[in-house]
Formats: sequence, structure tokens, C-alpha cells
Amino acid sequence: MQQLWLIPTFPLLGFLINGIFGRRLPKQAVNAVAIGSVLLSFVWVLKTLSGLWPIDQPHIERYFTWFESGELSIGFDLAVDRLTAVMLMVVTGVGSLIHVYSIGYMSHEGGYYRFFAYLNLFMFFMLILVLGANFLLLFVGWEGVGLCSFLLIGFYFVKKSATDAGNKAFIVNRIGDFGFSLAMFLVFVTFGSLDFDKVLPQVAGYADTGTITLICLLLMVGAAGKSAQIPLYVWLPDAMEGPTPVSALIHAATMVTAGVYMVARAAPLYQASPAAMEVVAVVGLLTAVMAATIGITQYDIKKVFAYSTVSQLGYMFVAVGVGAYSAGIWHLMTHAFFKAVLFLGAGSVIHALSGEQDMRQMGGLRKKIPITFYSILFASLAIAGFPFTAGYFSKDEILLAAHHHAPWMYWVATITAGMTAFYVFRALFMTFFGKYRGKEHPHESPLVMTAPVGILALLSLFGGFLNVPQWLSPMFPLDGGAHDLTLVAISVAFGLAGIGLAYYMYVLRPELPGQIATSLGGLYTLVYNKYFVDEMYDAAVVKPLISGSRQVLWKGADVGLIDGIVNGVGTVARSVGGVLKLLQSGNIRSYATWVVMGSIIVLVAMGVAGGGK
Amino acid sequence: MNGVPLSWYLVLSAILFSLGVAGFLFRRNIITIFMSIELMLNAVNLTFIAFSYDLRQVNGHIFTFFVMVVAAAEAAVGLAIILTVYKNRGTLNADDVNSLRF
Amino acid sequence: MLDTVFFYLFTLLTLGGAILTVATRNAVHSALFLITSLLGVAGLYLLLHAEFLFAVQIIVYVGGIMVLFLFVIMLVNLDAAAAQRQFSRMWPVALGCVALVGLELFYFLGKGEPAFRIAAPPPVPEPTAGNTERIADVLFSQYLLPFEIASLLLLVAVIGSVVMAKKRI
Amino acid sequence: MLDSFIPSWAELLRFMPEIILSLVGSLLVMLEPVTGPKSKSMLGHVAIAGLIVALGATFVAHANPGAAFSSMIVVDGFATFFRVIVFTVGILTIFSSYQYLDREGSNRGEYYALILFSVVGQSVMVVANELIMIFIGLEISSIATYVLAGFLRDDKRNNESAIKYFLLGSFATGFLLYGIALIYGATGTTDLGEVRQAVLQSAEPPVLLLSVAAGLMFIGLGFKVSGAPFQMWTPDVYQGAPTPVTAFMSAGPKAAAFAIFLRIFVTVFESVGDRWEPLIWASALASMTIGNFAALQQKNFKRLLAYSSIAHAGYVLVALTARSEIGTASAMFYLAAYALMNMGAFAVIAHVAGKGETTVDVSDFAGLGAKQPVTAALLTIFMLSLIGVPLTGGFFGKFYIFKAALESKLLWLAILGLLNSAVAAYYYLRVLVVMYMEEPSARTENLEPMPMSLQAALWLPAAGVLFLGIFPSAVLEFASASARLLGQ
Repeated sequence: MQQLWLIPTFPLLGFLINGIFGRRLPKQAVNAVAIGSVLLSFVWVLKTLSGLWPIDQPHIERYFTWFESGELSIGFDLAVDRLTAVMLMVVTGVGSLIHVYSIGYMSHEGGYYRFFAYLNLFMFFMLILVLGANFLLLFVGWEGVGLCSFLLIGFYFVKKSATDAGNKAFIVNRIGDFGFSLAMFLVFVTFGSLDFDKVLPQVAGYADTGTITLICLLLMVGAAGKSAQIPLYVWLPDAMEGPTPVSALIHAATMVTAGVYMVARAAPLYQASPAAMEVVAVVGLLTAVMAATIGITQYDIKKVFAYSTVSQLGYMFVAVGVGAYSAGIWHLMTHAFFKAVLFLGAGSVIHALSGEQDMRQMGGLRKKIPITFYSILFASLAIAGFPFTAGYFSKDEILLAAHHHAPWMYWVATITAGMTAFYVFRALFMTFFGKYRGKEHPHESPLVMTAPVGILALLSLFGGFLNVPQWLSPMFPLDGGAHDLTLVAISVAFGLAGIGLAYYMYVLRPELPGQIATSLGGLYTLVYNKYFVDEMYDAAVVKPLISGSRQVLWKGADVGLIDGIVNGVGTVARSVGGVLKLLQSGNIRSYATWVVMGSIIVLVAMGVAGGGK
Repeated sequence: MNGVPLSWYLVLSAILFSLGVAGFLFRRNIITIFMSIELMLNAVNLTFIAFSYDLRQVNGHIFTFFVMVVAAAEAAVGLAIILTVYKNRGTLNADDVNSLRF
Repeated sequence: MLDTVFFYLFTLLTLGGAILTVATRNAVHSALFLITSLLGVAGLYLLLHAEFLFAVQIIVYVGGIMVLFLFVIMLVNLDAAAAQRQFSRMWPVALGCVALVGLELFYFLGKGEPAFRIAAPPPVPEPTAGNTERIADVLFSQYLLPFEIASLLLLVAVIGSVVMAKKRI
Repeated sequence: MLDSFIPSWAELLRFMPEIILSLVGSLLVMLEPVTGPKSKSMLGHVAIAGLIVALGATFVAHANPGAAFSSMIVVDGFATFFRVIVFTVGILTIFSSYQYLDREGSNRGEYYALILFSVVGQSVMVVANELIMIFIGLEISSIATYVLAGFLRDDKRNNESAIKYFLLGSFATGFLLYGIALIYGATGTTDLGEVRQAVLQSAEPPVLLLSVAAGLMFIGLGFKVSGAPFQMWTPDVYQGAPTPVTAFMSAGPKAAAFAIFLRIFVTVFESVGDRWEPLIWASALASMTIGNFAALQQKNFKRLLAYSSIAHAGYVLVALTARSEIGTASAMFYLAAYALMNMGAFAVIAHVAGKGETTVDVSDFAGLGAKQPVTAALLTIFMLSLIGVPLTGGFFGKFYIFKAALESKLLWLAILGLLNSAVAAYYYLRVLVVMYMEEPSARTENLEPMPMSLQAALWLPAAGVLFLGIFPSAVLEFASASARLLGQ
């Protein structure tokens, strides 16, 4: 026994202590509890992994039978294998750094203890998600992180946009969870168990059946909700209303990658359904392209990085969709490094400018906040795939796998990589080069913020040398295909071209972008407004749902049927004036009439069912 | 059976039951509505007794007996509730008792 | 033959009373017609050899419950109420519904009649004891518990009506 | 002959909880005139003590299972399970009533007595094995509840609630009775065991008659559990009644009604199951949909929960539609979880409502999170459980129900049910948003601290909900075992 349960328990204790006593504790104590708990958990992860080294076999610890019903028996089981190990390192490692950063970032905010309590609760659920040895525990973590994300997005609850964003995230995620829970039920009905170690070995017997495809597609719905893929990506950009450390931790490094992790975890299921894998890959690719184009046009620095996150998640789905699971996980890890830097760096910039997020009000900050600048520069190089940075290795792995699967995917992804390089450096140049356009007096962030960013920036540069595919090869065999240097060169060239173009447009000829935007006209408006997807959802789903329930259920039913038949249009008109003349008219006899009508239906149904006999 | 078949009684009680239902739906006066419920209960009682007679048992009689007890209890409580409504609103029109809605 | 005649007579009383209960404007009249209908039902009980319930129907139902109704009707001022419309505007809809329910019930009862019983009724010997005695036997042995519980029901009713109607609490 | 008059000790033991509660109830009525106006809460304590003793007696009775009183009642796991639910609901109701009644100036012994009697009625329903007993239990419970709904008799809303509940309730009882009469006619008995035997043993069961009887009983019981299309009374009655009574109605009588629903439909009417299954299928779907979509529009918190209770009735009906042991067990589990979370939510409303229940809109809860964080946190637990978030009882309730539905090949019902519960999240969530993310309302600004009794009414169900969410096994196993016995 390695006492795996301690890993999530430390943050849970942190949450309880800060949640219950945090109000009365001094700030230092809150800090100590919050960070201490996560660090302890990180240390325990290290201890566990070294204890289990080299983790050739999954290590499962069964604590107690959670519940049994019929043939279903679910244990409170935690498991560690090589995949989990990567995730654990990312979650607790990056998580610890971001916790440290938060001390500085949140120092002036109200509800300090609450923030850390939520953050610890999030860590708890994320670790449950990663460690859970069955679909249900994974789901518990899955729902839990969604809940914490909702709480943290809405943290600045005085801002209405923040609450709205929190709501949106929660509701969109419910759609995803709906898919996930259906998939879970289907898994149980098909395999008679929810344990990974029981379900996954059985899959081979069901290869290529409709059920497997359905399960995989439903899981993908869940993954799309959590990992912000088409069509459920709309919540992530809005989620940037939350505090920046939250964006970095939850909406870049950890939670949003849960979908990728889940697909990788359920890899045998997906292997058994090529159709579902194709869907995953195509959805990922589409998301990558679309989000990248939107990213080009945004001015809010956090929004740019948010769309970039959506786009990079798309990449990861391409990877798992084409069967390169280890490449997907690798990119997940490197992305956690460089995207955390980008967000935390953006946070430093915003912090330095006392809350300004519009890049048009920035510029020339290179000299004023140099540490932040170099950190963001390194991360940008990584995301652009500059040779030998972290992003270069993982991205090329994905691109090669895509080429192996279907060359057109490679080309689309490569062009997207170019766009990525372009918009990230666009943000970099707009923020740090040229002349300062704002009014505030920028100041460098304290060490407690710059140190974690610096560490992560170094990881963005050199993290690619942690060869994840090699490490995961016992689980996901390596392709064995030779690295095609031409393809690598092409993608690097695209990345460099993107950087160059950004330099040309935003440093050398800053008036150019405006001209281009004008000349593109409608197309630019379309992209700038994020393809009007939010508006479409609002018109197509939200409004009909609300007004439909109003019209049909209330106005239609009672007034229309009962009073309406007798009193005709008059009553209906009056009731329309009364806005909500519902089915509930408050009238006893109207209710009795409904009872009688119901009785008629019931009796006819039963009579017909009873037949002549 | 003495000349009158069981089904006649059953049809009679069905008619009586429907009249009770009709009274509940038609009338506006709460007391009359309540009286309609008594009609429905009597229809049920008649069904019980008819079956009981047909089965040559007295179990149905017992059930009817309990239904009567319940009817008496309901009448006491129901009329008391009706009185409080009257005290508070000065009306026993069922259509006026509709402030709780939507 | 005679019982058929009586059946029609009591049916007339029952249905006539019921229809008028539902149809008259004045609540007092309604109550009186309801009493008529209940008496008709009591007569039918007699025809069905339920002498005990015949008596209970008259003593408890007519003598007790209906008198209570009449008291309450007298207590509340129904003059104002009588002037109002007595029937709801939606009576045609209601009528349609009721007719449907009634038709269904007739249909099922008529159609199901041959299959009313699962087995032929057990050949019970003609009762030696009288109806009341037999009821007493069953009531105080087999149905002892419901009988006792019924007292609780009445207690609840008493407390309930006191809570609702007592002048000052 | 005389022997049959005198019940044996074992029989009395099996009926002991009801006997205890009846005696305590009567004692309360007698104590009422001799207690001073300041010490009425003492009577409530006595009632709680009685309920706790009755809970103990339930377990003693459970150790001696079997039929009693000429098989009028039968003590089995199923009965014990529901007895525990209704007694617990009674205790929680009384805990949440003290402050409320004091505030309204109506703290009286009759209230507690009526609660006890109503609980006895429900308890009789769940142990009954005879349609007569079921009927009498139902009526005791209903009549006491009618009065409780109108307990503050000078309050117009209370009046209206009581009269609506009373008239419509009696109306529905008429249908239920008609159904019982037809069962009696078809089988010549009202003993559930005998009815079942008669139906099973006959070569040619009177399907039509049984179907119609099932239909009529479905109308009566559907009304009591507020399943569509007989749910119309629920929002009005729940909104108008005093909040602790609303809590009580939404948990106790509902659980008991579901208990007899299960007992009758999965035993007696099992043989005509193919016929009523589509009906309950439709009713379940309609209840969920109507409840959830109507709740979306509500501003009044009590009304919102009333609609949500319709939706939850729909979920339990899904379990019923499954017509399996697991279905029955999941319905039992769900009812237990639902009783707890709803009691808790209503207790918070009772606290915030204020004198005369003037502040029961969702917006009145604004800022509760800042002003009374503990209360808000507990309400959050209940709301999350109502949504069905993991680690709460509500989650496992839904999980088992939909699992049972899928195992019975009710794929579409399960999908539509899950969709429904996704919609439902929205309105529960709104409460949380208002509570945590809005400026305090006039009411929460001046909210009095929570008295001990109300704290008990919150902490106990919260602990229960979390227990069911984290260690559901024990309860579920008990429910499964009971359901297995029930089906035999």
C-alpha cells in the first residue's frame, strides 16, 4: 500500500480548514494551509511514484466497497499507472506553483480565504478524477471540478458578467455531463462493471459494434463539454472573468484537459471504434482551426490566450483521435507549462497595469516588467513550436501522427500552427513592444509571483526533453515510424512565418492590421464576433426553451383548452395581458377538471390495454 | 340474486359516481362541491355492498362501514375548514378562492 | 318481481335526488335532495340484505353528517351566494368530461361482467346468523385493528375541527 | 372466540410504534390546556421524544418481522424502511416548527399532536397489508394534514391551501376507493396477499376489471404523490401552507403514498404490469417535464420547490416503471434522500420567511452566503443534492433510478430523465447564485441568528444527505433486501 488516498486528502483538509476557520485566520495562516496542503500532496505524489517505480503494472488500492446493487459493485478504488503518474505530476506540480503565485495575485482581493478554500477543493476533485479507478469516481471528480470552476469563475460576484460566465460554464458542462452519464450507464449495461480494469480488457470482444461507437461518442460529448470543443466550447472564453490564477490552473493547465485524459484513459474503447476516433479527430481539428482564427482578432489579452487554449485542446483531441494518445498527453503536459506561463504572465501584466486587459492600452512593457516579458517570450516560443522548446516536440509528434493518419489533417494542423504562432506573437508584440499606450504606471510583480512564472517558463523551454511517449510506451505502443524531417521542417517554417508576419504587422508596420481588418470587412466582423456562435445559441436554444415553456405549457394548456373553449378569444387575450396565466389558474374546479381529464386518459388507456377481456 | 342482476347495481353506482364528479366540476359553492363528494362516496359504498351481496360475504359491508366513518370525519374537518374560509373571505364561491396561482 | 319494483323505486329516489342535488340553486335544497338520495341508497342496501348498513346509513349519514351540513349552511350567509351564478362557466367542458368518465365506467362494467370474478364465488352456506351479528363477528375478530384505528381517525377529526373552528384558542 | 379479541404480545410489539405515537399524541392534547403559553415548546419536546421512542420500537419490531392482527399489518423490511423515513420526517418537522410557530404566535399543543397523528397514519399505511388499513391510514394522515395546512387559520393563504387540499384530496380519494371496490369485486377480498394469490392462481384473470381498478387506484395515488396529470394542486397547496407543514407534506405523506403505490403496484398489479407500465411511463415523463419547466419560471422559493417536488415524483415514477427489484429499491433510496434534502431546504425557508411569510422569494435569499455562511452552506448541500451532484444522496438516488430504468430497457425514459435533470440544475443553481453572488437583501441584512432547534433541523438532514452520498451501500442493501422480500 502506498496510501494513495493521502494525495487527495491533503487538499481536502486544506479546504475544510480554510473553509470553516479561514474567516478568522490571519492571511499567513491561510496561505500556509492552502499551499502547505498542495505541497504535501505533491511531495506525497513524488514519494508514491518513487515507491512504485517503475510502475510497469497499474497499482490499484481498494479501500472499501462504496456501494453494491445487483451485479454492480463499485469500490472506492484509486489507481496509479504511468498515465496517471504524468497527470499527477502536472496537477500537483503546476498546481503548487500556481498556488504560490496566487498569494501575490490575490493579496489585495476580498474573500481571500474563500478563494484558497475553493482552490484546494478543486485540487481535491481533480486528484480524485485522475486517481479514480472506475468511471464513477472519475465522474465524481469530473462533476466536482466543474462545480469548483463555477464557484471560481463567479468569484468576483459583484461583476454581473462574472456570475453570468459562471452560470454559462456550469450549464454547458451539464450538457457534457449528461453525455458522460449516459455513456457511463451504457458502459455498465454493456460490460456489467464500471471498473477500468474490468471494462477495458473486455472491449476487444465488442470491437466495432454500434454500442461501442455510441459509448465513445457520448464520452466525447462529455469531453467536449469539459475540454471546450465544438460545439460546447463557448463557456471557456467567458470563463476568463474569473481571477487569473484560476484561468491558469483550471482553464488552461488542468481541468480543461480532463477530457483528453478521459479519452486516453478509455483508449481501448476508442481503439475499438474507428468511426468514433475519426469524429474525435475531426472535432479537434475544427476546434483548433476555428479558435485560432478567433484568437487572431481579439484584443483582450486573456481572451486571446483563452481561444489559444481552446485551439491547443483541439490539437490534443486530434492526437488522441488519430491514435497518438501519448502525443496527446505529452502536449497536455507541455501545454500545461507554457499556457500556465502565458496566463500567469498575462496576470502579471494585468496586475502591473492595475486591471487593464485590453492590449490596445498596453505596449512597450518590455523594459518595465522584464521578468514577465522573458517568461512570456519563452512560453510563446514554445507554443509556436520554435525548435527544441517544449511545444516543438509535442506538437511535432502530433503533426506527424496526423500525417500518418491522413495527410490533409497534417496540412490543416500545420496552417493552424502558423496562425497560432502569429496570434501569440501578435499579443506579445502588442503588449511589450512599441510605445506604451496606457495611463497607469506599470510595476514589476513581487517575487512570489515572478518565481513560479520563471520556473514554469524554464519548463516551457526544456520540458520537451521529458519524453512522455517513451514513458507511456508500455501503455500506448510507439508508432515506430521514422521522424520525417521534411514534415518537421515544414511545420517549423510555418511557425516561424507566423512569428515573422506578426513582427512585420505589429512592430514594423503597426498601421497595417487596421487596414487589413477594414479591407476584409464582413469576414473580419464575423471572426471578431466569434462567428456569432453565442448569439446563435441564444436564438436557437435558450430563447425558444424559455418562451416555449411559457407559451406551450401555460398559456396553451389551461387557458387555451378549458377556459378558451368556453370563453373564446377574450380570455386568452386577457391572459396574455396577465403575462403568465399559467396552467395553474388557482381555480379548484379547473384543477378538478384536469384530474377528470387525466382520469379519462388513464381509464381509456387501461381499458384499451385491458382489451376486450 | 333476486331478479335484479349485479350489473344493474354497478351501473347505478357508476351513474351516481359520475353525478358526484359532475357536481364537483359544476358547482361554485364549496359546500355543494363537498356534498358532491358525498355522492361519490355513496356510489362506492353501493358498489361494495352489491359485490358483497354477490359474493355472499360481509367483508364489503365492513369496508362500507369504514367509509362511512371516514365520511363522518371528513365532514367534521371539512366543514370546519369551510367555516374558516368563510370567516376570512366572506364567500364560499370556489372561484374566488384562487389567490394562490401561477 | 317485487324486489325489481323496489329496485326501480329506490333507483329513482337515488338518481333523482342526486341530479337535483347537483342542479338546484339553493344550497339548502341541495342538501335536502342529497338526503333523499342517501335514503334511496339506504333502500338499496336493504334490498341487498345489508340491514345493518341500512340503519347506519340513516342514523349516521342522514341523521348525523347531513344535519352537520345543514347547520353549516345555516351558519354561513348564503343569500349573497345564492344570487351569484351557481354554475361555473366551464360547465359544458365539465359535462363532456363527466359523460366520458361515466360512459367508460359503464362500458367497462358492462363488458367486464362475465369476468367479474376470478373463480366462482365459494359455496358459502346460507347464513344462519343475522346480518348485524355476522358483521359484529368479523368486525371484532378479523377487523379489530382497523376498528381500533378508526377511533384514532375520529380523534384526529375532533381535534382538527376544534383547531379550525373554536372561537378562541 | 374470545382469543381472537386478545392480541398476542408479538402482535402488539409489531404495532408498538403506532401505539406509542397515538398515546403520546393523546397525551399532548391532554397536556395542552395545563401548559402555560410560554412553555408550549415543552410539548414539542415530548413529541420528539415520542418519535424517538417510536423509532426505537421500529427496530425492535423489525427484529420480530411478520404479520399481525389477522394479517392486517405486516412488518417487513419495506415497512421498517418507510417507518424510519416518516418518523424521521416527523422529528425534523417539529425541529423546524418551534421558531416558526413562536413567530406566528401559534405555538400550540394541537399542532404537535396533529403531526404525530399524521405520522401514525403514514406509518399505518406503510405497514398495512389490507386495503382497509391502507385506506384508514391514508385518511388519518390526510385529515391531519388538511388541518395542518390551514393551521394558521387567520391567514388567507393557509385557508386557501387547506380548502384546496381538502376538496381535491377527497375528490381523488373517491377514485381510489372506487378502484378498491373494483378489486374487491374482482377477487372477493381486500387482503393484499389474498388478492395477489387470487390474481395469480386464476386461470383467466379478469384483466379488464383489474386494469380499470389499477387505473382508478393510479388516479388516487397519483394525486397523493403529485404525479402528472394529477399534480395541479401541489404548487398552490405547498405555497399556501405554513412552511414547516409544507416540508412535512412534501416528505412524509408523499413517501407513505409512494410506499403503498409500490406495495400495490409491484405486488398486486404485477400481473397486469404490461398494461399500466406505459401509463406510468408517460406520467413519469410528464411529471418530470412539467415540474422542471414550471420551476424554471418561479420566483417564490416555496413554489419552486413545489414544482421541483413534482419533478422528483417523476423520477421516482421512473423507478416504478422499471418494475424490478432494483427499481423498487432505488425508489426507496430516492425517497429517503429526497425526504432529507427537501426537509432541509424547507427548514432554511422557514428560517428566512419572516413573520407572516413575507419573504419567501428566491431574491430574498440574496446575500445569505455572506450573512449566514453556515446556513448558506447547508442550503447549498441540499440544492446540490437536489441537482444530483456526486457525493450527495440525490446523486445516488438518481444514479440508481436511471440504472434501474436502463436495466429494464427503458432507454428513452432514462435519456429524457437525464435531460430533465440537466434542465433542473438551472433553477437550483439560480438559488446558489442569488445566495452567494448578490448583494444582501433587506431580509438577509437583518436576519436573526438561527435557533438551536432549527440548526438541528438543518444539520441532521445535511449529515444524512452526505452520508447517503458517501456511504450509500448500507441503505441500498437494506432497500434491496426489502424489495426482494416484497416481490415474493
